[in-house]
Amino acid sequence: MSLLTRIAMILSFLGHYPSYILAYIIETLIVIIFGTVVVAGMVYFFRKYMARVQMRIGPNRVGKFGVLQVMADGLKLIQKESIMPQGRDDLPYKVAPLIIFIALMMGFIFIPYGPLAWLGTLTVTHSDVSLVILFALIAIMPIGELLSGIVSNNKYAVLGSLRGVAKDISFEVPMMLSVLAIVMMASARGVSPLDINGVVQAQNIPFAILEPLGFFVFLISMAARASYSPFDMGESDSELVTGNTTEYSGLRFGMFYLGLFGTIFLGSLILSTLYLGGYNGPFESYLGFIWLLIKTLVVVVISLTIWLSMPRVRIDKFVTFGWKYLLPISFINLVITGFIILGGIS
Amino acid sequence: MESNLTNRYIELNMGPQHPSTHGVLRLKLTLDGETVKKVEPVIGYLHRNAEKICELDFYCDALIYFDRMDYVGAMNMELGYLEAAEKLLNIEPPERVKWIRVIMAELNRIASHLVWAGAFGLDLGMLTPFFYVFEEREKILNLFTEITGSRQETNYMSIGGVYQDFNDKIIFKIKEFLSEFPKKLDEVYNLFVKNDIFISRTKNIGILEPEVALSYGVTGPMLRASGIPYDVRKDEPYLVYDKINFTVPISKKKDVLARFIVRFEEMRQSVKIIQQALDKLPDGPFFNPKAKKSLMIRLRGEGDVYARTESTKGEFGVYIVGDGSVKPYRVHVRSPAFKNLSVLPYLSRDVLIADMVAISGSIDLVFGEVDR
Amino acid sequence: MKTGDAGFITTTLDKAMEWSRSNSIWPLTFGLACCAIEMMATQASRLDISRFGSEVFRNSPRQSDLMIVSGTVTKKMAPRLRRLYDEMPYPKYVIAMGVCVIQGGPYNQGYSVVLGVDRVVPVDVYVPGCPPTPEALTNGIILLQKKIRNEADR
Amino acid sequence: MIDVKEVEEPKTIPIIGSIEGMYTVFKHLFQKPVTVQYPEHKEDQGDRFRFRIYLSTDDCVGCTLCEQVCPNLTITMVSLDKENPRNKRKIYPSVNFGTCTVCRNCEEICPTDAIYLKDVFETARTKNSFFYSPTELEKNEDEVRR
Amino acid sequence: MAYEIKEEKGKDGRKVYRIDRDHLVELMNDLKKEGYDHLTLISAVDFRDRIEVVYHLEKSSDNFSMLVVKTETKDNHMPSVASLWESANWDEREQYDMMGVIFDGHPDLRRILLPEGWNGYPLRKDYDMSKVQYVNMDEEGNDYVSFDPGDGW
Repeated sequence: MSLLTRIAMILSFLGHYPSYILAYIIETLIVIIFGTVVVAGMVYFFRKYMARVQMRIGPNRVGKFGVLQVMADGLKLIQKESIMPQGRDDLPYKVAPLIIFIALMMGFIFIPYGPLAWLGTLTVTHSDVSLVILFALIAIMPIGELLSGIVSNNKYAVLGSLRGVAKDISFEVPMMLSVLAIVMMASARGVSPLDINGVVQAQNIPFAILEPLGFFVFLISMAARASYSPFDMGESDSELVTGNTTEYSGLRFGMFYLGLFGTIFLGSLILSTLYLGGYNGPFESYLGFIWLLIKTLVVVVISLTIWLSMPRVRIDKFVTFGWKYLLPISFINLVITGFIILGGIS
Repeated sequence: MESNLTNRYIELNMGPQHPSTHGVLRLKLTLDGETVKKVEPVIGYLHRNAEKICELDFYCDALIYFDRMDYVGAMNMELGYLEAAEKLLNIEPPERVKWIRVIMAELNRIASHLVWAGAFGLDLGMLTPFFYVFEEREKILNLFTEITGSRQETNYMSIGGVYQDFNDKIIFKIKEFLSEFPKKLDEVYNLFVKNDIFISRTKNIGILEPEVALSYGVTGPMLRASGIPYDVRKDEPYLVYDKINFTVPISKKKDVLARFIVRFEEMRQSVKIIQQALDKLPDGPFFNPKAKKSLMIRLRGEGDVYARTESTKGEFGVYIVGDGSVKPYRVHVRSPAFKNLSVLPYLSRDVLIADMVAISGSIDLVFGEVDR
Repeated sequence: MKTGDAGFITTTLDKAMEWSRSNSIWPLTFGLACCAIEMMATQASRLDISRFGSEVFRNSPRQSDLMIVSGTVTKKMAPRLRRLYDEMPYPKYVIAMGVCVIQGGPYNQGYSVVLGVDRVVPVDVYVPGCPPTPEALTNGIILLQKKIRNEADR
Repeated sequence: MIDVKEVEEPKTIPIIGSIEGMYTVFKHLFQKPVTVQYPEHKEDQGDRFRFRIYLSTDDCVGCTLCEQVCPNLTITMVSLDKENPRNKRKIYPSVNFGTCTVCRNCEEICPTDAIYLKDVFETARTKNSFFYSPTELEKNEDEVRR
Repeated sequence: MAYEIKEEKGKDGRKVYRIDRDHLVELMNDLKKEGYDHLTLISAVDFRDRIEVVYHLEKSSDNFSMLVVKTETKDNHMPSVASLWESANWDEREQYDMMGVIFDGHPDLRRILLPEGWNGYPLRKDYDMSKVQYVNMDEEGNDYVSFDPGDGW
């Protein structure tokens, strides 16, 4: 029994439909709160991890071990004066951070979280096309990034945005092709392939083992989507000040800042769902959510290590890399997947 | 910042506050999309009139302004000034002092190159090596605190000697540091050069032909990375460098990566030099009595002297003119970074912004020295 | 509700705001001269300024709270420094690091150095030393935190 | 002939080298942090570490050598009414810490070791007033602040 | 040779050529051909009645051995050698900025360290240090110099 049904049962005095609608709303809220907490935790985790890897301690003055640091940062950003540049395009300027933030939060809704203890499965939606919606949402996020740079009337921001465009088009296609391979694989196993939940259920062997090339392409694509180093060409701080966010201050900047870490976490969630078997694991009906979190954490640590140890890729090299290597690799992956399905290894 | 985006070329103003300019350099860029068409460096944002103030003070006082020229390699600056001033004032430092100065200068060379490596990593977007190299530098600075009493701008050497002597504890500590340092250095080095992205960012970027380099007056690791083995320590040995056995690293590849590797090799050579100097360190006084205590403000010099030393950036020359009074008549500094910077417009024609950042990072700019 | 209670709530809110401001001071990456290297050393592993929440060195003045004026301010640089200060959003703070910034330092007899950055921008905390050791700068930042919380004693 | 060595470009295997670098970074996670928790713990700076000028007015003979040798007008002599048989002119150095570069020339030149430096570095203030009179130079930093 | 060189030995043991201003470029041309391809430094010294300009040259083929060329000017004009060595470009700009030596034939003789419009040449002995000058910045980011502090201060 899922958490949704449980909530609906508690609310059943309202009647069937109202109770379900209310239950959906409540669980969406829970997921959004979960998302916010996780993103804030992600910021804290990143800082601590970065500090320890660099032989430092990291924030430790605010609260025990500095756990309230993110809260202090957030409160401070709220109080900051919000300077808006002259000559901006007002509406897009204000909407851009919201696009990223809302798309990010909606992305969290479509993840199959798996069951946890007596709560049952935590998944919110049971849409048949949740995979499509999820990737549509992911594709929306760069729009916020691009808008923010173009409308803020700053040359650095414009350059950052242009880089962002070049970066995005060079990895979207390989990413989609590698997802296509997953859909093929899932449909060969007789589950509904466009439903992420189905994809998870199809992974008695994690797809990362069956499709290592696809996993590689997807890992790089997700890193590029989250745009951290080595793929932070849009925001490259040593070249373009802070790229597209140069003119943002206060809370709006905070949204970008959270958006970055949120995207890393969301990307890791998706990666572990699609390739590492999601909530599959021993005692999955009881600990599924925990397995998902552990897998995600591993992916997050890998991502952060990549972030901290790599220099920035030059934009033209990345574009070349995308078209010259990532695209062929994802095609090969597609072909191999086809052979695997034909050979009936699954 | 008004922008007119309908033009084909974008005029972009990098700096004076910009993370990649290592201080207060302003670069006027003309961009075609991402490609840099023209660079015009604008300097002088840290022009602190050091040459003028040197004329207002005694010979021994000018040292503090030299400390603050190349503030990352302050010992080499002091050394450069003293080489000139001691020739002008006819004061010969004792033998022990010469060896001590070699040790200090080489330690500071390591520290300076480390700072450069960290900042260069940040330029390219590498966060972590910065912290590793600064930790090593911190160990050197702790040694300096132990020896001289302050961390960075030490004012340690003085005319005719050094202010504080070495003792056994200090020698032991330096040896201890040297025994651990090469391992750490290799770790950082591998972190950089084994990385594919780092190689792709630096290889065949910013190629500086040797003839051009000579014409622009480029010296130091930049010239050596272009294949010309010019090192003042070998070509015109000062102090006791002729009694020390070391090699001059050069590279024929001429690019940014070559400069990186040459600097790291120089650090290894510096370790060798310090080890030899520690072994050969003679006993004796650490001060020439002619320049001690109240005599230090009564030194008079006449004539003109040009002395060159190998600072961390290249040939550091000091030209002093004395008129027979207790104050220098004219002090002029040949700052290597100033000359090395002048080659930037040549190096960054038709490169991407990202490459230009890598190139300007590879020059090793310290603005206290460029602007003086 | 009595007015006293409302006062209590606003004081608590003020306290919370001060607490958050003082514990999350993001400095601007703004190195001028010698002291900038010591500022970097403060950021590095040995002293680790991030313990006080000042980890995030922002490159854009729009996102930073604190300008550490680290190094000599020349007359050519002063208008630029002023513009950077104007670009920072309120509440903003300035630390004058090193004697060059406080009163001209070793260059105070010269012709091209501003004798004290407080002639250009308002300064909150002065950290003397040439250059101040990382400990001294950290001490200055702690003093700034106290000042934000209205506890500064000097 | 100059002893020249041509440096080699390192040979690396693609991707493996990068992963090695990632491992090097990750390895440091298990190292002890080198951070010194500053306000609680202070690093030992060694015996010679000096930061702030002190003055012993009993020893000062008012010779003005420190004023002369100071490179940047940090030290100025002021008159102070104090019984000191060796200081006939009754002038003592006063220090402006707003310009002091801690070059230690004054300590070096002082014939009676009356002026000396100590390792006090917590001198940050919120006001631009760093002028220390001779009597203040004798006191500790905490006493001056009051 | 069409010109006359006075050869001296400097205090630091270096070979010094002293030449009058009119034949400087000729000498420099010959020296460049002789192999002095590294112009290390151009410095100018103000002796109140005259300004002495000193060139330090190095020969890369001969272990960078050094040669000093000294010349002097009374009316602040000097011929430029920027066409021979690229490094002379910035050096001469610096000496123009600091000492007020005008190098005729220089491609781009502007101030380099101080902002354009600065009054006086600071390293001259008769420079008035008591006269305080301020720099301000207009909207485009260009400097202008004034004697009283403007809005930015």
